[in-house]
Amino acid sequence: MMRAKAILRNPPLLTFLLVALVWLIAGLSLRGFGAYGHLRYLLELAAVIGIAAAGQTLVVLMGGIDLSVGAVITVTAILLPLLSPAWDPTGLVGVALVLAIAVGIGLLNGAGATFLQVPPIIMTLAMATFLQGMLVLVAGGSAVTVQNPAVLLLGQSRPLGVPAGVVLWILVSACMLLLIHRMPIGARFLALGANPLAARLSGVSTTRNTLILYALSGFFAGLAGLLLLGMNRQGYVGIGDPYLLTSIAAVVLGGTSILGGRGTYAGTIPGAILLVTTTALITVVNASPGWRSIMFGSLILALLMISGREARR
Amino acid sequence: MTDAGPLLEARRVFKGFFGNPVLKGVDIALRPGRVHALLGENGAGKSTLINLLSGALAPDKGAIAIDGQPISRLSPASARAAGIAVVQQELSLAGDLSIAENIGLGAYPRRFGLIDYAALARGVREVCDLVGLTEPLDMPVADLALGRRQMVEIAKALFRKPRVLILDEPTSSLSAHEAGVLGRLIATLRDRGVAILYISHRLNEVQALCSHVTVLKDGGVTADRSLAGVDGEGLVRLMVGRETGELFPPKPQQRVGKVRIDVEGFSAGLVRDARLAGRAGEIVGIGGLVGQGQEDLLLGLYGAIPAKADRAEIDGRSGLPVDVAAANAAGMVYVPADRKHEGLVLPHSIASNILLPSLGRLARGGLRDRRAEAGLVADLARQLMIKGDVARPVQALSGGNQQKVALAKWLPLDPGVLLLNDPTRGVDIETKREIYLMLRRFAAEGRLVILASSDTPELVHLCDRVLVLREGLVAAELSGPAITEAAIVGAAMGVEQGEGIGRKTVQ
Amino acid sequence: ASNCVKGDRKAPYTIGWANIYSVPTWMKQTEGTITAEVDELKKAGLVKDLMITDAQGNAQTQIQHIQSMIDANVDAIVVIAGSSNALDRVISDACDKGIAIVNFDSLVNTDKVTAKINTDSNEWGGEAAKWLVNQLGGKGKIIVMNGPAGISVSDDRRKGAQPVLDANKGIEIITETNTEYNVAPAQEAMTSLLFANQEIDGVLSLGGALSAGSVLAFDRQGREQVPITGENARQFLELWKEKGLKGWATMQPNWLGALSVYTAVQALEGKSVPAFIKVPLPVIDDSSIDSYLARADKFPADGYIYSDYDKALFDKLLAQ
Amino acid sequence: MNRASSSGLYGAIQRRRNRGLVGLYLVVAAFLVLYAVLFPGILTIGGFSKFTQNWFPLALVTMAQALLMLNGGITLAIGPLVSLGAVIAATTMGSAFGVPGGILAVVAVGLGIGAVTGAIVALLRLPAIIVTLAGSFIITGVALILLPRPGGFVPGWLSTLLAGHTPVAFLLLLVILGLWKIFLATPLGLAIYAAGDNPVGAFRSGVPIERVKIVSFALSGVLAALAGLFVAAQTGSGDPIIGAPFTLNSIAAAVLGGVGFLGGKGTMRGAVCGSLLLSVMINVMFFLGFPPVAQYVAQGLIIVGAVAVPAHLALWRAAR
Ligand SMILES: Nc1ncnc2c1ncn2[C@@H]1O[C@H](COP(=O)(O)OP(=O)(O)OP(=O)(O)O)[C@@H](O)[C@H]1O
Ligand SMILES: Nc1ncnc2c1ncn2[C@@H]1O[C@H](COP(=O)(O)OP(=O)(O)OP(=O)(O)O)[C@@H](O)[C@H]1O
Ligand SMILES: [Mg+2]
Ligand SMILES: [Mg+2]
Repeated sequence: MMRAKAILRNPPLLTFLLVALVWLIAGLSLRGFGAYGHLRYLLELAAVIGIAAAGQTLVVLMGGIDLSVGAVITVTAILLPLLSPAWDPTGLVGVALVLAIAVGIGLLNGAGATFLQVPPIIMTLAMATFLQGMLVLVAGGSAVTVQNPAVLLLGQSRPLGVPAGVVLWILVSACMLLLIHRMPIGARFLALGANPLAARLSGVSTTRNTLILYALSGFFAGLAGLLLLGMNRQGYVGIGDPYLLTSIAAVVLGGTSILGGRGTYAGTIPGAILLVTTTALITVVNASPGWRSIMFGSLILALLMISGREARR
Repeated sequence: MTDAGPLLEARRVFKGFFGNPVLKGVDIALRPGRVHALLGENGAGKSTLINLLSGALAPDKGAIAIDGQPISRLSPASARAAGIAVVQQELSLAGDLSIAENIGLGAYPRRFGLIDYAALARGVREVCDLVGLTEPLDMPVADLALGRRQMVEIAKALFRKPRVLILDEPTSSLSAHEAGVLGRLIATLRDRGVAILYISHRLNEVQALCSHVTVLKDGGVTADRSLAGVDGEGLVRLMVGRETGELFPPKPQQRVGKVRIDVEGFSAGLVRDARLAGRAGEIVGIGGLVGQGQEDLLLGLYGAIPAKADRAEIDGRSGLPVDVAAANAAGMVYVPADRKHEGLVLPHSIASNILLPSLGRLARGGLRDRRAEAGLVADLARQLMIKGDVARPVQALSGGNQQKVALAKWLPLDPGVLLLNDPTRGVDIETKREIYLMLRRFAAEGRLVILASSDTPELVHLCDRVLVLREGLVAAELSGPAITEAAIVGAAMGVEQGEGIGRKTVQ
Repeated sequence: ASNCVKGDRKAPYTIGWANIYSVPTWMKQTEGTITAEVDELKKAGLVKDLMITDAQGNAQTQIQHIQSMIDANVDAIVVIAGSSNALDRVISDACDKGIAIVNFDSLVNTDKVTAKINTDSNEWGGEAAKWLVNQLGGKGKIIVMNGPAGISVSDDRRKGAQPVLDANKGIEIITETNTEYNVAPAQEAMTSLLFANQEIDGVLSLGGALSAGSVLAFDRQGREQVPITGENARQFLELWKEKGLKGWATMQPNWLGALSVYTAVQALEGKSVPAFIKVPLPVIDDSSIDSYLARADKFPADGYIYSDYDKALFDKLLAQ
Repeated sequence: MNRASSSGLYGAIQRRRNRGLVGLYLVVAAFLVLYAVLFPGILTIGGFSKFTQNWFPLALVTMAQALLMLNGGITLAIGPLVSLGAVIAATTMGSAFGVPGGILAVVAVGLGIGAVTGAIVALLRLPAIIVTLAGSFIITGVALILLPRPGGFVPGWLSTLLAGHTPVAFLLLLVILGLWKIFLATPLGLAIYAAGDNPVGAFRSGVPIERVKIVSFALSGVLAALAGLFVAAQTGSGDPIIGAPFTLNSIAAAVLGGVGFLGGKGTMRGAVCGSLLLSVMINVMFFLGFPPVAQYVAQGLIIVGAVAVPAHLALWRAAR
């Protein structure tokens, strides 16, 4: 009884249970859903969302929001082929360059939020617009098929039958959980998210932490972009667009408060899987687009009612 | 004592949070024309009880009765309609709304369904005059200092012309002068037949104002009696349940330590051109009416607001800290008055709050050392007698215990200079004693304590030296036997008195 | 004379190109044909200026842009509509002002335009369906992949396919999807459908990069490729060759943009242009795919390999 | 206190609320002046009418968003609600219901959806952002079912009335702003602020915070649906996805106008100014002849600048 109550009050665990439940029901009732290959595929898709949502989780924990995630994913996917030098057989130089750019974009976001005191939502939205403009310049004129071996390996290989993307996601998850729960900076992010003034007066530097935070968000979005590129073998303008809303949705479905200061990446992980599962379920249903949209919304709402209750006053 | 029946009663009420009982069958009856004191240590359940009385919470068992009639589901709105007004311990104001709009909230005068701003202004002006609020009524509450907000909160309660007025630590951030105004006001209301419930940890106020007392302890009522013939010590005995010693530790013979802080021509926020020096082993008090720059002085020294000084020397290093981190590095720490907004991260656990400033120090190899952290937290919790599970969110703690956490978190840093802004605000008398002892001990260990306080006795009995601020200027600097309540209040009000030295106001 | 044109405007003209969204590669390429054409016309002294706007996918903003073009008194407006009827009123306003309006690709409802230029979306769907039905010998289970819901082009293509499918009772539609005209979402959707359906005989993919996404999904799941229709996306054409697909493709030629500019100038010059210029659908099949792939290098990897065009072709189309 | 000085209270409060907005007012004014210099036609009735018509729906959705943000909420369903409003207008007005019936239907649907969303958020204590995200899919679905592709019908006279060459839209905006001011002068209206800023405090002061939340969602729904109605009139028809871009734009405009996320911070006039800036910016960039790349870049810079510059001016002034 006590144990059951503890679970109900632990959003990440609850969300995990929800995933298990949905998988069980869908696996029993839908042909092909429960196949190992299919579940593995779902995880692979969830990995992209999960990695993109890693940065988003941190930003939301600190009370901000990053609307440039989609644009950063697109930028990395488009730029990687252009920036992978032919002389580098491993492809790691291109990867490093592109990730550096993603981090740079994040740093710019952070700088705007701290030095210019622009609300993060505005800063990152403006950044997304800005990047769109850059893409108009860069895209469409040159080859964007990926030949970079590192990225192809990431997107296509399956060491021990596990997709490399999922392996990467596991690594990212481990780092994220370490960062949030085992490193001082995680506690500082949370404190800044819950009460920036008190945190500042306790010696937590807003400036430094905001910069680090948005840089991390840029980094993870870039990583997601690379994975996505590897999985699709080709980048195109708009490839990152779907990941903006899904990254936010995964965070919130995982029980992290959008107002900051409360939550954990442990919730985002099942949140991402839940979203992918819902999309897959809706895809196989044969209904008109309108009805499918209604079903998707209702499912999200239903899942939210089970998992996302805010603490009572 | 009147014979009239009680206007508002709690009858054998029970209330618990998440299975932890707080009130276990408590009775209280508020009668017209009587000022009723509610005493109890921090976390005894006083605020919880008044939340039940005012409909903000529903009792688990038992009933609230108005005019002798048990009410089944009391809501804040219906309580207000029945003439019950509360001055909350935690302020209930909306920052962006004006003073007038806050005072009227929930009881706006209307014309044709619209708020009648003319009537509102009249009514609000009236209560503001009563409590001595002189700020323009259109000023957003967020622009007010904490003490002034407290006055708005009181005005808000009066605005409803209550039959029952409940005051939960109304003076905790008020200086002696404002507290005096409030005291006279309470007496007037009592004489008009209002039933008043008064909660305070300042026992001298209780003694001066109240005629009846209810004491809460361990979830039950341990005393419910008239205060006639009870003296100060008796009151303390009633509350603590045993004989106690002096509240303030004796002031030691002044030992001269090294200079810890020496600033000249210091300006920050309201404060202009101040001179401040402090040596190791001293407790330096900062007094004055509410909002005369005391907070800015501390924040400026702490690097939290822009400040400049002609000359500054802090622990041998010259120059003011550029930011909070630099101040911490220089061994300076700050405990804010508004613990809810500035001192604590309310939704986070006691442990997280305590650990926040020392996270980096305790980490090993970039990772947090759970064992060391747990040890430290347990240590501090024991030292400061913070009871219960340290994994609880701080917002579930009573006000006084929150204050302890806000103080405790700095101790691991072994600070050389403590900047304290009303550190005993809302703290019960036993804890106060502990805090005073602790501050003395800190001083004896060679630290410098700078203590801004709205509690004048604290300045008088605890501090070795007191600066009195008025309109951002140092109006007087008192030391030794010259520190008296009269001298402090006089200097604060701008009345020539005592041996006030230092700069005088030029206006 | 042509619709809208009053004959009071003299060369060189200012042309407004009111794009709905300039970021997708198809749009980039289309804009490329427009600017190339404008350069030609500038050399001929017929055009002096090209104003380009990008409504960022927002039909409301596009209305605002066209209104601004009217305010700036451009001589011609070339437009891809962000909504099939949202622009009707502002466009007829422009027409009333004597501005030559040429609308291509996504068409508006109103007829108060100088010319509409497009391939036939119904025919697009119909031809694709016919080819697939023939491939399957009139019998089999198929999946239909549509573009986004609520967009008339996507709806028209689907409608065009319906009579053909109705006429062949042996064809069973297992399920349909709607996704953006992009590889990743299409691949994702098709993968889910592959798991849910063990038997699939053909894919009726109605445009954009949907086909490439579908082929990639089959490939990654190790399923045998099935006959598939599609569009001239370079990635699809390359996959077609690489995987030896049974494929068929048509296209929405990017040079519709160039043709529109050309048409607008012709109309302003007093030529009478047809109110509707139907551009025949070029077909890519096994016989012609090599000729397209031979030119692939000149096109972006995520772009579309369009058929050749020249002034003669334009004149022929205008002479309809 | 006499009447004069107390009516001064209301005025004084209003004046004080303008204080933080001076920077924004200046930025917006600068853009308006620049626009008038670039295109003097804006100063004619016709030019002014057209300009304000293009701004009007954004102004409405910004109000709808700001209303919720002031109460400590947010909605991601604004865009879909605009679409649904347009769809309902375009499907009912042509039928037996007629125009009055159509308007009634639009208002009822906006009110109903808003109230239900508000009830879910307030009573079940679910985070508004994700409830409205789910709601956005549901509402889009309904719009797509009612009108699978752009179409429907709005009587021409209504279009001419609302979006002709007269500034009716602007007058309507003034009326709506007036109504908002009146609403804000009611206890319920002011409670939106109080409950947004300090819900616990407001509750203890006797404010029915749940009801306030439901009312604000309902009013927000009505405003969004009315924006949809206007879009339908402006375009003469309905489009099931035309509103999508409004969601982000409404948030951007509100934040630009100084409305905070945590509730209780900001003003409606600021939010409306923010939306005006977003709208006039498009026209100014057009008349400056910016190519699309520059449009994107400049848009990003202007948005950041419009927040950063006033904030730093204020800091700079405070420091002196
Ligand atoms: N207690 C306070 N109350 C109100 N405003 C404050 C307070 N403390 C500081 N400020 C103001 O907040 C602003 C931000 O402070 P600051 O730039 O020092 O940030 P920070 O978090 O200290 O960053 P860093 O430590 O990295 O320099 C300053 O302009 C300061 O005036
Ligand atoms: N919302 C809540 N959730 C959980 N526990 C609570 C809550 N409110 C109060 N408590 C607990 O109830 C007990 C009584 O708290 P209360 O605030 O009534 O004490 P108090 O007598 O007013 O103390 P103080 O003098 O410090 O203000 C405390 O132990 C506190 O931790
Ligand atoms: Mg209390
Ligand atoms: Mg600083």
